[in-house]
Amino acid sequence: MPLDSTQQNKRDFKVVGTRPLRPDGIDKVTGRAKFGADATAPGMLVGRILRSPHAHARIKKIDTSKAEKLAGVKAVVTRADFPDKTDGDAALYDVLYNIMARDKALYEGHAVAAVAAVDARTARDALKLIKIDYEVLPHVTDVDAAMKPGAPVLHNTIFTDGVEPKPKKPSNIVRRYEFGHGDVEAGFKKADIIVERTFKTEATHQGYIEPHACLANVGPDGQGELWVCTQGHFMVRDTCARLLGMDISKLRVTASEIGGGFGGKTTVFIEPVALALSRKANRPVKVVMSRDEVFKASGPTASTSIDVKIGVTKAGRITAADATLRYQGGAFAGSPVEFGAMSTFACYDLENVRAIGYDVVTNRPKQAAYRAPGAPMAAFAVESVIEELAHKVGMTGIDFRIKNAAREGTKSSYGPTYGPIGLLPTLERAKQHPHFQAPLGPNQGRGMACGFWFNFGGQTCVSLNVNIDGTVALSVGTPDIGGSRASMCLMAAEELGIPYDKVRAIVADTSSLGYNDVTDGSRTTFATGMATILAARDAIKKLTARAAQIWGIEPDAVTWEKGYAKPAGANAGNFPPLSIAEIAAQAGATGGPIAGHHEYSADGAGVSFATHICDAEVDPETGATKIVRYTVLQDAGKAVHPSYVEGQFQGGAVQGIGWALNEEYIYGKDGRLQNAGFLDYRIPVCSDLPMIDTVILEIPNPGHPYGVRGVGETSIVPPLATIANAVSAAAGVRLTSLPMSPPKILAALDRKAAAE
Amino acid sequence: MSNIHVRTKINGDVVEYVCEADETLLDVLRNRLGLTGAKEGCGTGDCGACSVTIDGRLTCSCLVLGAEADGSEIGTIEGMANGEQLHPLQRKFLEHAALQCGICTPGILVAAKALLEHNPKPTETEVRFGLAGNLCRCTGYDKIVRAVMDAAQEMRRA
Amino acid sequence: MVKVVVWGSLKPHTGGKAELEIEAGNVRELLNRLGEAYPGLKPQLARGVSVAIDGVIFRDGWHEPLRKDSEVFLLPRMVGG
Amino acid sequence: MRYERPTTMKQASVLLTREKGSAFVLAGGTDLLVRMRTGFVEPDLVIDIKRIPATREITSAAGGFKIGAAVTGAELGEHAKLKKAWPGVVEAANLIGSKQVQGRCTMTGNLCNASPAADSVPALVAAGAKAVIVGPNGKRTIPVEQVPVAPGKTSLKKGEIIESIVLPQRPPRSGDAYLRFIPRTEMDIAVVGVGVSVTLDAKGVCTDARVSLGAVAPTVLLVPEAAKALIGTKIDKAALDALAKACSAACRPIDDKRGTREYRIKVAGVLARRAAQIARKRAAGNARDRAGGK
Repeated sequence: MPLDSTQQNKRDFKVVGTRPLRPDGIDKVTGRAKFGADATAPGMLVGRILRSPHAHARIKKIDTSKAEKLAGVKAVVTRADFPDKTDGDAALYDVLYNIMARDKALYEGHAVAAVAAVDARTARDALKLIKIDYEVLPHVTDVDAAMKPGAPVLHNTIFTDGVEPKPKKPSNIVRRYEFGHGDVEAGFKKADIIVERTFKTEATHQGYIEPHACLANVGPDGQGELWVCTQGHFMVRDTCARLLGMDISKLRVTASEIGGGFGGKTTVFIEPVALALSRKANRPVKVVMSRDEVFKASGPTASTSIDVKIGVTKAGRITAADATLRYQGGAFAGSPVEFGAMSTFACYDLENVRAIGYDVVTNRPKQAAYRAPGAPMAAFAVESVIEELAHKVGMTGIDFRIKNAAREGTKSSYGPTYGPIGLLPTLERAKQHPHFQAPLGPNQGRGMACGFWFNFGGQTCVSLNVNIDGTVALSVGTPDIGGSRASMCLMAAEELGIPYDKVRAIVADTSSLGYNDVTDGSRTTFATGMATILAARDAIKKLTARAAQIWGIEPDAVTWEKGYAKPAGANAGNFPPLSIAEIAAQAGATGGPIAGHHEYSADGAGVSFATHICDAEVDPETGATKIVRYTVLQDAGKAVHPSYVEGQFQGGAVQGIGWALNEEYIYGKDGRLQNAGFLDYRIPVCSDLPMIDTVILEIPNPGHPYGVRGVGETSIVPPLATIANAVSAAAGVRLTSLPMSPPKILAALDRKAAAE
Repeated sequence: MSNIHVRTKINGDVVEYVCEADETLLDVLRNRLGLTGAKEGCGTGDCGACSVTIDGRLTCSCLVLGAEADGSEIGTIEGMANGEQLHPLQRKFLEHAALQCGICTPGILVAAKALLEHNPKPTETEVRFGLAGNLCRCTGYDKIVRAVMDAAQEMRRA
Repeated sequence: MVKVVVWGSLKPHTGGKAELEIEAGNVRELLNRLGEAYPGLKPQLARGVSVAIDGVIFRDGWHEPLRKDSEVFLLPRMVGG
Repeated sequence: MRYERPTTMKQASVLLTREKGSAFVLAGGTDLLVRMRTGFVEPDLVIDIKRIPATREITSAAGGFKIGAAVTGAELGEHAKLKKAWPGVVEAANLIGSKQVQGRCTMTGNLCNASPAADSVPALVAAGAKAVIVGPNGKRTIPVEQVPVAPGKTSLKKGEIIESIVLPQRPPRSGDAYLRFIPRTEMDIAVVGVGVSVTLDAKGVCTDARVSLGAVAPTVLLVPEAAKALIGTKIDKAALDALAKACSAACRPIDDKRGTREYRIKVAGVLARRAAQIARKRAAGNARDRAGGK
């Protein structure tokens, strides 16, 4: 539903594009902000979850009698307390199975029981008294191993979908996806040079610093309250209510301040368990994950194995591109391989292209979304091959990409034809950027890569109330992770023509506002922002009508300008303008409270592209990599609050740096995670990094009144490849496996030396 | 389980509490004293979100027993602002948008304050190593480092 | 009739065809008729899909109009982080 | 669990001796509290030795230094004299953990933790440091390399506590250095660590040397062959080659989540070279060079 998008180029913004202080700022620098674990309630109990020590085991018997008898224990729950109410909804059943193991424990850390007790020690002691009779089964954690015939099978209900003929035997391959067009075989025949390589990436975790936490309070009347750190409290409400057989109206969920999510807080883990414990104990129950639990039992992203084959002419034009992607998404269906496959070649203008994806299950925690789910790994593989091909045809990476880049009118690799997109502008801007001209030091290499992400809109609902003094109370339903309340205030102020500080935005609880989709898909500034603008326009309609009443003229004879109602023209009458405050002061007399609303399913989010440049220095004796310089160039459509747009660019780039160099899930032969902590799961620390330069491009999105595009996710797509290209250039050898840890780099250097 | 009586000063105020012998100072601050500004990100001293000072020394309150605090002076994020006067670091963090989700912010502010007290004129590298014990996953640290350098400059002028 | 293109791995459920002709004036009709014409698609339709119309991806919106010359693609339901 | 805070070493030793259950000494607590948190240990008694004056001071002893068991990394870094005499030992201690951890962690704790990857231990071994132990049968002093006997195990007997660590007097033209390898720039456990201490004569010939390796065997190693490679040389390229070879040859590492066997063997030689060059420069009186071990 393109709105007044025609105006957006002409439009000169008053407050949008400025950098005011965020409304939640003071609370967050003084320690007052209340996050998930910061809430308490009278009579609160401590909830703790017992987790499987085995990667794969049949649960033959659970004996909780001793735990129940322990003084101070008020409730114990197991699978028996979570009857299947999902009536045929396979995805919801997987969630149910994931939050509390049923016939089998499918990964180390899988919840098998939970207790609520008067204090932490009692809860901990109670867990030790729960006796579980396991039959340990063979396990598999590697994606390629899980696909092999004879691999331990997790579910006897999975028969690969999307292949002909449909298999008779169950396997770990859930589904085959295929995207593309043209004839790749024919395309490769036309190629002068073909590069074909296989890549591997290890699983990584979103690594939000705040562990999952919630405080549940359910009474015997079935009414419940839940305080929780989540990216989507409406999702939490609906999912928990369905799993526990509660009326949605009876469960009120309040989103706490959220200490990072990156996609990892777009589903439920402990929330239904806390509610079940509270219902059973008839007391408030707080459940907080330990960091160890976060790593073992929340939702990391997929590990992958990817083949890429691309052919080019001597002139540097791609003739065909083919990829096969294998993603394991943990113990349940739903790895992000479909989006990996769709996005694989999305940056290029291709006549013959194919991407095949396999969704694979293994004995690992059920994956959750992680920033542009599935895309970074695919970009790592493709952009590595692109860089190699460019050099083989004697072109620079950037000229090769410009020559083959997707543009308006390109038929995308996943099907649809692109409208106006921002890839070429980021490439051309990158080419001019001083970073590209800067000299390199010894043992340094420069790399670049492009990235793509879809973005989406989703269900959104906003309520805007005009107070009697003309200030505005804005209620949104999308949790604020990175400063979105500031952006909402900016857009409401822009539309109403009032100062930023006259608007206060809050994240309303699930009983105070209509349904809102999760804060994900880079949708909040786009979709909640558009709803805010439309709610403001709705309020303006009402304000002008009230002004008309006050003046005794026709509503359509009144216009709205810079926060004032004015007669539309001379013949409308000669009245002094009425400010929003003056109109609001008369609200009671002119028909009651003045409010604007907007409820819709936002679409037209508009795809997003970025180009990253990185200089890396590799110590040839130790294989240590230092990121010397990093630049992000991305299309934001319109930057509502540029500081927080830069923040998204920088944060995404640095998560990518961690993914590329040091972060990985390391499993032992026993199928247990060996590095479930921040000591050995190595996310970047401050001293690892340079400043992250950013360039915001603004190619307006026709689908948004201000031209806004989502920016949250695209920034993590290019870094893996960008750094791999920089490290490969510095080391003089192509790295094809992430993370590029020092032992891997040194081994590659040794292989190269041996070959020479 | 023998409980221990502790008398200490927190942000300048005398505070007495009773805690269990194996209870960490972080748990005491959060669960017994309602000072939830210090966050638990890991519980093992790897993330710095629970940073406080004890007798002026920066430390992770998750690596200190509540019992050990007896007779010492503790500084937390709650004591950083002076009434309605924000500490320059707090103000600069807001001006530079040096926080996104904000969960690591209290720990980083406490660490940055300790850093500037020992080194009022840090280089970018010194700031980066000084804050290496505080994980932030949102910002990539860029704006945090700028905010600390800017605050340091302002504090030197003052 | 509008032409709708389904992604490759749905072909087993559409008699091997990637391009389908469907009588539909909007997204809702398209999805209903697809399910009727190709029951094998129903599980995927139930899991959720997005529809790209002339390059714009719609995750929701039953009533988006489809013209004869619209470029229509069936895509998996968009998710994000 | 009980928490005791004795004020003399004697009391502490008696508490340890009498305890029937599991008793642990608490100085910095940066390892003990993590092990308690992760359920790795469940102490019946924790003895906090920070109220014992002897554990809190750095005193000069017989021309060297006596460093109390509870002296923190930060305090070591602030002790100018110590830093000048034993820069390698101090920088090794200052590599332990973050600034937050530095405010609490101690070299004695690092030693008694008996981790093969403990940062300060190779530097102490290279320095020829000794541990002063107080126990039911009085005091005894042993070389630090004799304290750890296996990962997590020490040679301390029931009721024994280390009171202090003694660093010997420094002959003229001596220098030491410690380098470790970690994947990040901070916050990691050493994948390989190398401590080197050398003494030169007026002509710059190495007359005495000690070389120690961390994280390449079940305990920190003292490598006499590596020292031999330096003694009698001007620590030139040939000597450094021999040193690297001897260090790599001495490694008995494992593959683990932090590094491969091959990697550790190779990098042990690389770091030994680099550390020896820094130690030599320091011995020659060139104080400008900073060890870039991070």
